[in-house]
Amino acid sequence: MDGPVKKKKMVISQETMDVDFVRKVEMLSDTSVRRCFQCGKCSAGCPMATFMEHPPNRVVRLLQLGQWQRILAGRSIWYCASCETCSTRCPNKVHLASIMDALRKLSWDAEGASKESYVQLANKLFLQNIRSYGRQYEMRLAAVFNVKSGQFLKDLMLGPKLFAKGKLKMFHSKNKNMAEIEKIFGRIEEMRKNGEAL
Amino acid sequence: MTSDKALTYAYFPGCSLHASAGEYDLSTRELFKALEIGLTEVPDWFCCGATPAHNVDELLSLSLCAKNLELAEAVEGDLAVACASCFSRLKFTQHTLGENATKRQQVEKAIDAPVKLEGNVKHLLEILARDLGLERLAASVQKPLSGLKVACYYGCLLTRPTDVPNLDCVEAPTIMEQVIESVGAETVAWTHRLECCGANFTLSRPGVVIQLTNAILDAAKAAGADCIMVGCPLCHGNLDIRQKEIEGVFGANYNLPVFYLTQLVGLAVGLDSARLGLEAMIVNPLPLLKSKGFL
Amino acid sequence: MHPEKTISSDFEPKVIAFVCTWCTYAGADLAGTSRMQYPSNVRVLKFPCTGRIDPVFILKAFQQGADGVLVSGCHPGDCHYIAGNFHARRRFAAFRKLLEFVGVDLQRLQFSWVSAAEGGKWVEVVTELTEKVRAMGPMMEFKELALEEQWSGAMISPELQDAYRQI
Amino acid sequence: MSRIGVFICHCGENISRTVDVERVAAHAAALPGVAYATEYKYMCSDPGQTLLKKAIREQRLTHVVVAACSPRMHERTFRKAVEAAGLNPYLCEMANIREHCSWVHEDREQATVKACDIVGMMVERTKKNRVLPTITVPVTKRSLVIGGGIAGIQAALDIADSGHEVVLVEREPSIGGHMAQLSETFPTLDCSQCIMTPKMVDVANHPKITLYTYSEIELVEGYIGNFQVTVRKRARSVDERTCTGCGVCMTKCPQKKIPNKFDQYIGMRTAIYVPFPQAVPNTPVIDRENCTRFKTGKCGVCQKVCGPGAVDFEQQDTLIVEAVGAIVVATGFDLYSISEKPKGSPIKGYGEFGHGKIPDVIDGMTFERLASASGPTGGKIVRPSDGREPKQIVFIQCIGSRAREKGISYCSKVCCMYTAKHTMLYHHKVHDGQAYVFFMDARTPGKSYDEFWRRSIEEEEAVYIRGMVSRLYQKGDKIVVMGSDIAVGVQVEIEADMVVLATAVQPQQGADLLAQKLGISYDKYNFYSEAHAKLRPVECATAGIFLAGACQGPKDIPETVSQASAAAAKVMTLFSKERLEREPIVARVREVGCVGCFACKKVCAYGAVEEKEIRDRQGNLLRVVASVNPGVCAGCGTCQATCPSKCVELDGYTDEQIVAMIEAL
Repeated sequence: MDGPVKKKKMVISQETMDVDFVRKVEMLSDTSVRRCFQCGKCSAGCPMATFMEHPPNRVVRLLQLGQWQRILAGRSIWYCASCETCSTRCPNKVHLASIMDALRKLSWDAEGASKESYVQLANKLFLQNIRSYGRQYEMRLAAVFNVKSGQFLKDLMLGPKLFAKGKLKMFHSKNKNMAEIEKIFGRIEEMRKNGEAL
Repeated sequence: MTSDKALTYAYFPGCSLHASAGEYDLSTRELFKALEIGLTEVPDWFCCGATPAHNVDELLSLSLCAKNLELAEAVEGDLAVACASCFSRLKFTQHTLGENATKRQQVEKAIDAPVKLEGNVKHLLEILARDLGLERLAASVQKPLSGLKVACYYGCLLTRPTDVPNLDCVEAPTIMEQVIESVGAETVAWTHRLECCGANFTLSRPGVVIQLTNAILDAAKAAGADCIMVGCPLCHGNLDIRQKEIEGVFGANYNLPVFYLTQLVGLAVGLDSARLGLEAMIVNPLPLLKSKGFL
Repeated sequence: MHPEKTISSDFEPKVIAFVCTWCTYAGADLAGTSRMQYPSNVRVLKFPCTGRIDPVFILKAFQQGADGVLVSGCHPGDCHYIAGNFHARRRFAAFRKLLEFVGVDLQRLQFSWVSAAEGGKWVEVVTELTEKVRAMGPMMEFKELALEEQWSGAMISPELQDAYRQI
Repeated sequence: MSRIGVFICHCGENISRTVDVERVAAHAAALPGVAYATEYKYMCSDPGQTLLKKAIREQRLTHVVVAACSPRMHERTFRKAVEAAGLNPYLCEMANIREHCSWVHEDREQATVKACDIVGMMVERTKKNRVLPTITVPVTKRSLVIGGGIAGIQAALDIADSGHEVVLVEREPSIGGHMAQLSETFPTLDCSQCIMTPKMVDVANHPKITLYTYSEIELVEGYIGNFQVTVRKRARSVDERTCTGCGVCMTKCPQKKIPNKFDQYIGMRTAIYVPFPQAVPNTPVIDRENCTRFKTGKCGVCQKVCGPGAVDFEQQDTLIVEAVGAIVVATGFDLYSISEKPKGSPIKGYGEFGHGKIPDVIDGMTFERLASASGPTGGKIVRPSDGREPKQIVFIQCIGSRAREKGISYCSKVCCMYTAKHTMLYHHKVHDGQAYVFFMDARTPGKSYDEFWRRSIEEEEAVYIRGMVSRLYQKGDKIVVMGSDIAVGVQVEIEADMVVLATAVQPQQGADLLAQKLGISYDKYNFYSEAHAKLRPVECATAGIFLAGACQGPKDIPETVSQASAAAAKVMTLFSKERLEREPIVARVREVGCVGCFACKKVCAYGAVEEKEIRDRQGNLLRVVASVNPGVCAGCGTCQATCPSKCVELDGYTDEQIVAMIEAL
């Protein structure tokens, strides 16, 4: 994927192994990366491994070495389907699915470090929808996504059919709890600003 | 679990059931009415955040779910959840906040209220199989689904990971089979009951989704299934809505109607097909149901 | 801690260490053969096992003028006698209340694990306790209270009996 | 009034450099009860000891304190010297003024003060020392060996060859254990049965060995040198003395389709059976659960055809009490089953591998039976499902082992090697087949082991894939193996005809129950615990009980045999004396004050505290008090500190002695 970073020789020292970043991952995911002994069972069962440049076990390996830049520079974390197969079958109780969540969170914080844009865009729109409407409106989500991603014609054939089947609704009412939702978003932002949460 | 006391639940339909999965919502309400199980929708519930929220912001995901759990306290009864994704997130929230005191404190600050973890969160399958009980379910059958070969599809989120949803065995669950066999249908043994359909990428990477979903449809067909049964609107979206597209891309011919569990059980307990939202299904189920004599 | 007391700068605290023979005694021997240095205030009493150490000995030591007491044995799971240190730990946990009740500042009492291979740790533990107790000043409580009667003879009191029952 | 002698050693300059020994001697001489005090350059030397002995006699000393090095160094030396001078050795104590004083303090004044204190403490303690008799217990020179696998057989033969009687108890109908099930053995590929069966015959023919098969340990009482063991000899339904082993009963038995445990349930046997043709003893057993006679009362063919009339349907279990002086525990291992829920795990078995329901997914031991020339297929490797030869075979390592979510975190040690062996056996028998092995790392420490593993790859063409398998599922008549190769970083899929799982080595079922009967400790997996991981790997902490083989932890055959011989040597050492001598540091109960609460019994890790009935002259029970068996007591003193009424005393560490030391400060 990213030639320069991926192929570059890894120089290992206390300076190049970013322990702080790994600790953040461990704190967010509630799991230890040191427990992994690289058996590869996660990669063996991952439905998305064929789409990733770093298979799941290698993502953990890079974390063990404190080489997070190599992870975030690629798309692997954005191709995780959150299916929990890896966490379920790991012989060492490493919750890899949670580690992936943590990595995506930290990737967002690192602003634009990662390549994969479509998945990130979809996630962003989804969260914006919650903040603005309280609930998810698939029609709106899909339409905005297509506009923003420049794929105006994607799934064009599905639209009218779903509409006819009543699966896409044009109109929606605002949730009565909207004020409360805005407060939750606000409080979380506040906590992060004050360093009370990652 | 089974008692003569009237069963009544707080109901969390989730966003999809108010939109693309309207027939799941409709058939759930109708089925529960027919089975005399009380269902009261949690007022002003909001989105659980589903996969996108925990994908990039776990604290937000936990807070949204904790808020919903708090809202559900206002309604009597355990919380009935139809969508596997909502179910998974609510269960995850209960599990995580029960284990991690730091995260619990952060969430309490975010929602400005103590978190409530005591309430039971139940998927519809649990209510039918355990609370109502398979015997009572079987006793309500008017039209046994004899001769219908069903491939039960669990997907990722109903059972995984270990210790979180605790719905059934993580690797070899049987609850769906138990429910549908108790209303007279046959089930097929097949290989892709728990494989992922890629719902997370429905919007962003449909190319990935159709590959994963194709493998599932292929396995169900190979096992000799007449149809697929699901308990998740996201799985349904991929298996049903995209089926024609997949057939086109891969040159296959599946023609497998994808039912929600409440539609099939509803049919068996004698609900009129109009009240099951069958017309909303993209892969037309009517020829199959007619050929088996259920309509 | 005791502002009313004037602590002379040349106060040399008395520290008594109750140790098991298999781990900590051997660890202290190792500190010797390695010629490590530590304050000379400590006096060592050897027991076969920390399991043998009756909490009454601790009281007795304080009453006898000790300013600090160290109890040290094998690491959990390493007991030469399978589980003696485990029983000791449980027993001491139950006795903490009693010690507080009779006026022992728990700061003066230290429990630790020192294995036969940990000469350095023995030095650390002894030095630390000695300096801590030195800073706290002499242990006056028992001397003032003259508990002579209560803690002599059969060494049985209602509080002690009660504590035994809790174990 | 005591007359204590205090002897202060300079230890060359080791002590005298920092401690003013003359001042210490003067200080000691002034202590009440001290009759004599002196110092000398080397107390431990011959002249030093002579000085000590002379002083004891001339000064009529009653107690001795030697202020010198650590008692761990020279306590024995000085106690022997004291004994030679006619005093009880336990009236001599050492004051440690070297390791605990002169070596660790530089300030001469402080060190001298401390040395005086230490000597003072030991003087006060020694005053309270009592004469302690050396404790001896008689030794019954017979040994019990539990378990008739290779470990038990080796230990039994070694002990018996040294001329001592051995009672060998085996739970199964035949001895031989797992080694008799194996086809070939690594790293030499010699046939397991060829090297095993002669040893089994040796056991049967040995005049010093009493063999009880189909028997279990019911009860163990007593202590080192003096155990009484009750053995339950289960009803065989065939009289061992009259049976000639002709086997006619087995050929005539109508029940022929009972899965045979010895063949991992892939071969069949009759209801009256020997588990395998070379069984020792060669006397059949009736499996009452499956015998038509026992189920319906209808059959009885075996009895009719038995010439000598050995079949006895009425036979009952019998209990036999054996007196032995030592016990060797050699109960071996069992394999973890992927359909079972392991101890301490939330997960039931391996659902991702089909919970044991895919017929052609087998474990390593089943593969051994398939490959064994005397096995149910005559050594042909075929699939249990349809009898076809597998052309693609997949081996997966570390199933259950090294998997903490399954509750087992240890390495099973033998799987890497036996899998390498399996790939070779497979290659020898199925020339056009291919073996694949999914593994993490090959653990092959052992003589010629790594070479053996390399051979399986380089010469026998096994393909090793570094990576684990996520899932197995049946697809048609193939098993789809979803694995990964972490070196390449890609997923690997193999459509296999057969899959062999290297499942974890675990202790035998019920190992914990046997340990409780024996009073020995075991770890969280039920492996038996040795007394010291490095220096006493063969003994249990409980005196007189020794360990051999995989019951202590996963082991291969050479290691097992070594440990068995080591255990036998330990038993012979024990039997080399008429009576056992031991330090008299044991607990005693003052029966008068004992209220019979048995708090002491609860904390005793050795089971040394017994309940003793006190009766009046008419024999009426007055009360029950605690009593310590000096043969079993290890002398930790936990009972004494626990006793709420202060009625237990540990000799050598009495309250009096300790309080005297504290008061001396």
